[in-house]
Amino acid sequence: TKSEAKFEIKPYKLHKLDKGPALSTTLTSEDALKLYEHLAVLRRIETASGNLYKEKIIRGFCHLYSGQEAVAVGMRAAMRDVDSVITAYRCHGWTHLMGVSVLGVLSELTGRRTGCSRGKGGSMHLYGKNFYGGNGIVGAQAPLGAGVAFAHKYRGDGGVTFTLYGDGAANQGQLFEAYNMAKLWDLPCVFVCENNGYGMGTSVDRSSASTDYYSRGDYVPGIWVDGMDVLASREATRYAIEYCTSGKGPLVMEMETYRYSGHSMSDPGTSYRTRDEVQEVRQTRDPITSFKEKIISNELVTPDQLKEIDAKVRKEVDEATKQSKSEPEVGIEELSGDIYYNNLEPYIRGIHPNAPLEHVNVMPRN
Amino acid sequence: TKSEAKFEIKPYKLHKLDKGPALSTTLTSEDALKLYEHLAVLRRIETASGNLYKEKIIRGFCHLYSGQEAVAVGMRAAMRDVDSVITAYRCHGWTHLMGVSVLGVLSELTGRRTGCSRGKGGSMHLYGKNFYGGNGIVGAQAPLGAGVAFAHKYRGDGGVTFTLYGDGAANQGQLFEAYNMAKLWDLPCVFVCENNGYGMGTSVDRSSASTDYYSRGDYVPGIWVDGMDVLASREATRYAIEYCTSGKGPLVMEMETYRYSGHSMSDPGTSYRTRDEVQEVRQTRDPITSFKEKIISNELVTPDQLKEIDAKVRKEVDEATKQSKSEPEVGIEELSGDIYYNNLEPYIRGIHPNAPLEHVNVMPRN
Amino acid sequence: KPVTVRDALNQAIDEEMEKDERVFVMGEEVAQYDGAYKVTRGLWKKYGDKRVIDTPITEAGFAGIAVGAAFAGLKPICEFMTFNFSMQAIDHVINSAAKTYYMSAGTVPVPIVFRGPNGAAAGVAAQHSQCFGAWYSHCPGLKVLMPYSSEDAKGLLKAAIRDPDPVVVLEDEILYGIPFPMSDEALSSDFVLPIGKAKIERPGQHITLVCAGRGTDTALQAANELAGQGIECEVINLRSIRPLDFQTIAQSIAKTHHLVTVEQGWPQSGIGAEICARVMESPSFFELDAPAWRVTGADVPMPYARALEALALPRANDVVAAVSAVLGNKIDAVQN
Amino acid sequence: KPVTVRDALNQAIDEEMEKDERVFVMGEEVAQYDGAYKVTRGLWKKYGDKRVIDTPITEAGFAGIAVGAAFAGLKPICEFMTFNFSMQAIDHVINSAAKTYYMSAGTVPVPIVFRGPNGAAAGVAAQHSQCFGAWYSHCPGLKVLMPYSSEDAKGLLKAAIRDPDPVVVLEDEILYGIPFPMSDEALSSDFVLPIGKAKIERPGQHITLVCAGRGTDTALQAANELAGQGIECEVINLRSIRPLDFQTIAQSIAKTHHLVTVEQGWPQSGIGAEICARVMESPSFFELDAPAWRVTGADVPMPYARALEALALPRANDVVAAVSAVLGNKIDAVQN
Ligand SMILES: Cc1ncc(C[n+]2csc(CCOP(=O)(O)OP(=O)(O)O)c2C)c(N)n1
Ligand SMILES: Cc1ncc(C[n+]2csc(CCOP(=O)(O)OP(=O)(O)O)c2C)c(N)n1
Ligand SMILES: [Mg+2]
Ligand SMILES: [Mg+2]
Repeated sequence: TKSEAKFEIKPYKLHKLDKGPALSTTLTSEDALKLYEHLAVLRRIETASGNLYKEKIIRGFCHLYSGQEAVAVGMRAAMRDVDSVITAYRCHGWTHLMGVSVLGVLSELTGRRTGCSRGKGGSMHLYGKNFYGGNGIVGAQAPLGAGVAFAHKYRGDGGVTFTLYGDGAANQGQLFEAYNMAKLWDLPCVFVCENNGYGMGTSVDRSSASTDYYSRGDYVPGIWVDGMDVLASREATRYAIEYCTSGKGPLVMEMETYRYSGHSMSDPGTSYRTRDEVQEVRQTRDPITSFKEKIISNELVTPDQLKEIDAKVRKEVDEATKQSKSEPEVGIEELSGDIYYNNLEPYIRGIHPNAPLEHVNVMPRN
Repeated sequence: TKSEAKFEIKPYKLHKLDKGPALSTTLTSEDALKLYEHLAVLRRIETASGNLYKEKIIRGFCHLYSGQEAVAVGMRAAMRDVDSVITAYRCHGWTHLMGVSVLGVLSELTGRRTGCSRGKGGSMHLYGKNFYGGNGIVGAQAPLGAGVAFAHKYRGDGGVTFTLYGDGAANQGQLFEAYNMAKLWDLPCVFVCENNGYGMGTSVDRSSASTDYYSRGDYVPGIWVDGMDVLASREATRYAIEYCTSGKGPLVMEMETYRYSGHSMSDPGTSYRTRDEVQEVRQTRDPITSFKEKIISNELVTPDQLKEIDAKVRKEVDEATKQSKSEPEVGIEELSGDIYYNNLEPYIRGIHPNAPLEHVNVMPRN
Repeated sequence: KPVTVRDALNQAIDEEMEKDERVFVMGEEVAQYDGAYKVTRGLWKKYGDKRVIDTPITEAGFAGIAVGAAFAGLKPICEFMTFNFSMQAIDHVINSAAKTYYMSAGTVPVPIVFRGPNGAAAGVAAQHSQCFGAWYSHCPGLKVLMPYSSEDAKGLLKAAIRDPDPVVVLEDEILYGIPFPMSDEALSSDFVLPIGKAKIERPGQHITLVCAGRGTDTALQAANELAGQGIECEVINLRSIRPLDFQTIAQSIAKTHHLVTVEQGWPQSGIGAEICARVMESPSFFELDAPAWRVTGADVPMPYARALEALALPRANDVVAAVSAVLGNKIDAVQN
Repeated sequence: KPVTVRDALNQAIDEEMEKDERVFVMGEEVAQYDGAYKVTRGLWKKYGDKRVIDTPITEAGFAGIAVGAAFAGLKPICEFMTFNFSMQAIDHVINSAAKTYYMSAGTVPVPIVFRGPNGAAAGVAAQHSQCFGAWYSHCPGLKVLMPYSSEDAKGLLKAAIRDPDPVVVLEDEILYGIPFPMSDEALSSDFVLPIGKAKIERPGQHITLVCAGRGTDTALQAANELAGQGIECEVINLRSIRPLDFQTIAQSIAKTHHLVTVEQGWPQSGIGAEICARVMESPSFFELDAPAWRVTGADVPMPYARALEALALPRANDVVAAVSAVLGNKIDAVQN
């Protein structure tokens, strides 16, 4: 195999920018393997999640990221340790990419003590280092992310925040409020719109008077990126980091992508779009298959190497899945655990006056 | 005097529109007198309000419209009976233009029974036929106005709604949410941004990453209008009505204007702008003086005619002012009056258990 | 004939839309998707784009639009996919809808219904499990309903739609799928329930349980259990939180001399707190043979994990425990 | 030395900004305009654009930004020009600030202060007069303070800024201009008050008045008046609504055997309701010689007209009337 190869990227569309990200990128075989592994593990986590949901071990909501992996994996590959991320409820993949083990993710979904939120948050409320969720309220993460970017600037640590939101969320007023302040104050914030074509059962053209999400920041410059191409995502993110760290303020990045599953597990995802549409994307634009083909045909990797990764990933996720089912939940004393960092309530009121709960500090305080 | 004359209008700026409003307009002497009278009465109402506030007869907030009269008067002149209006707290002038007597306005400000809200609403909460307030919450009127427009469309009555908001309000997220739905559903709604340069003590460039308010609807076409010229305002409004009634959906109209007084009576209005700036506008762009000069020099009216109007307006407002001070407040039983159209509470709870209030229906029910 | 709460709500909307051209439904996924929880199933097909309207995910915006339409004389039914999301629009519910009739001295009525599932569902964690009963009923100008059964659901929602004032209807996702028997009368399109009247779900002489919505289910289960021990509970389903039918509560207390309230929401300044305070302030106080107790949700954000979640919400045995404590807590016993 | 509440708040912010580089102030008109109500006067001049930040009029946005900054370890003081406008941002106060520490099992602390004037000012009508004490204190995860005097204001705000959890500080515009004596200790930059502890403003043996914020003023006036009639009220200024210092209330009831609560907000599920319910549920119930009463704002949106407005809020004579009624309402008297 070759040690590196050069790839063309589908042209970006630019809004209020003279120059966009590079139109080609060099990929080393090492990075190719890494990217492939990340893509594969994210997909596999979602397959496992879907199964756990069907087994009724995951409860409530469960929003799968399958089809959108190239967005997160490409972005993460360009990010530095100092950068931070916030996204919505479709957050399993990001949580893992930001450093939480597969078990940490899956056990949270199953509500067990090894979950990254000790089972208290569930599938929408995962957190990690420099990763601020996981948010169940559509649009809320937009100003929150701008606030994390504010903190980067305040501290002068050079970090950039990536704030991800969907095409449905893209109409939320608070996003426009965040754009405005981010621009006024030159916050190092990249607003990343993951346009997967639908917000629940509503297609973009029914929710959005303009579906050019990359231009909806108006005075905030924007780029449209092929979000099914992990290299495009990586390259655009490199550009965005460069842009934001040079003090130019925020940027909007629209990532065109697709979700294979229904909105959440209760949605078959077939009433508002055809099976053919989903099939067509799977066959022609799947972020994993297309990347695989690319790196094999360019001789960066061998099929065997990828098979090895597939096997490794399967094993890792299968084991984590198993463990996520057998782990116990946290003790019932944690019902009233970590409500406050510094609890001052004499006791936490329970269901009736005779059932007071004691506040317990589980997470170590500094 | 002549029976009519033609006037040039300062060029509009257009956003996503091929053709704007007419660049000249014909004014009859009759209309000139009418417009002048409206301008004069609005100015006089505010002078009276300012004095009543200084006499401590008006309480709480009191936001004067002086300097901005051409916006409302010009718009009203183009509006039809079927059209409707909603604005923010700077609403005294609009209320009068929509049919409430000067006494109805001033007595509301003094909190007396002849007030159009019987003294219960106060200066920010005036209403009239097809006039939905008066709103104390910055930005709230934007979707409310879109909702009134929705009702016009739903009923198919051909009406258009004008939703006015300030440059400060122009950043409110709910405005962008309203833009989006108005455009998606082609609502006959004109979003009118009265850009008077400041939101309280914050100048437009400190509050708004783009101060081109006429273009901030993105996919909603927009026009910039000289809001100090009552004829520009009238002409642009004619155009807007034509645009909206032809089913093209919403429009944004930025009216550049100026407020002479402080934000409200407690703000001297001098810390964030210079006295010179205010003087300069008064001398060069005052909507009344400039219109007066125009119509006199074009021989549409005589100075004597205007003096007559001035005298009449003064008398009307002075008398209303006097009466607004001598009228009583409504009876104390109205504390619990008209909370509900159809009250079902057995009694309205008062300050303590022994002081129940009876709900009274004051406004006739149909 | 058993009808689910979901179908009862659907009927209510359908019948009122049929009856009054001004009624329309607006919200996320209410039309083509048939409603996130299928309450509006079939209505878009029947009434079309004009009267069943899918909105973008912009609660402040569409709630404001709905209120504006009500200002102008229409009768919107504004669905929040869940009431948790009504927080993004709460300024319009309170400042635009609840207060305008009063501020305008009765010149601008606001005949709007805000409805959707409220409180905890299963496994949806802290941001999706809040009960808004106490918040909304705190505010004059609103009427606040909380149906339990299918009859409640249909009769109260129809009353809400016909009502000329802003009404908040707090439904429950878990109840949507539960079938309840419905009388022929209730199935008719003339059926409405009066707003502000509670229903005695079960008569009893030993203790009064006051509840609403899903709390009614818990209370009834507990009453069943207690009946086995010879304790007969009078279960009062409030139906309406504002106005609150205190008269029915007082009459019951006059009979049972004991009171426990049951609700799913948080305790502090909750619905039960109001009832306790009204008892204090009324002759009912002197009817009590023991102090009243509240059974509420635990004072914690809702956890996701199954076992913790179960402990965060009142169950029948919690009510049984509270009833036993209250009945054993006689005033005389302690005072002597 | 008399210091106004406004200056005390200003001192609190100034001292904490001096002490901790992570503390900053964000809100509308807080910087160049010196604050709409001048609470932040001089701070922009002293600390500059980086730490005293004027925002656009976009509450959802800037409150969200402030919470995000707190997620990332800064200590924002987020000013709402009045708490009425916090409704536009309430989803961030509740869903983003109050619940995140719990949802994240303690991995994401949210050390933020939301502050500003709350409740009724003078002549500002229905949309600008709401009290949010009951709403915010309903929610676990928040701490909710309501200062009365200048010492309260300084000590509580400083405690709030230092606190690692989200704290809502409900101030009062009418009190801003009132001077209160401040001890030397309170003037020092080390002065903080404990969160969750009430203060006995005036000891007395005949009846307990529980109040907070401006309600304290009303209660103290009433106590003065009643003292002339030989009735000594114990006035308890709660200072903190969540946690609520019920112990201090209980001790007082054990002494006075009578209770009246005083608040400015609406009655239904208000702060007084919670206190009544806790009394019911605790041994304090058996200490009462008469049922407790609530003195509250009237159950109406706030009217503008002067005379109506005056009747919508509790005054000293309302408290006097309630106290007289409660004292005349002996349990024995009625029971016999
Ligand atoms: C404020 C709010 N409104 C509604 C919802 C319910 N909801 C959850 S996800 C969703 C669709 C969001 O679509 P999009 O932003 O495109 O993200 P995607 O699911 O496609 O990733 C809706 C309506 C919510 N969680 N929060
Ligand atoms: C949601 C909300 N936030 C803050 C305020 C306080 N406030 C009232 S008017 C105003 C300034 C508005 O400026 P602009 O929109 O330019 O209107 P103008 O006063 O210039 O007419 C502010 C901050 C409010 N009333 N509502
Ligand atoms: Mg989407
Ligand atoms: Mg302005």
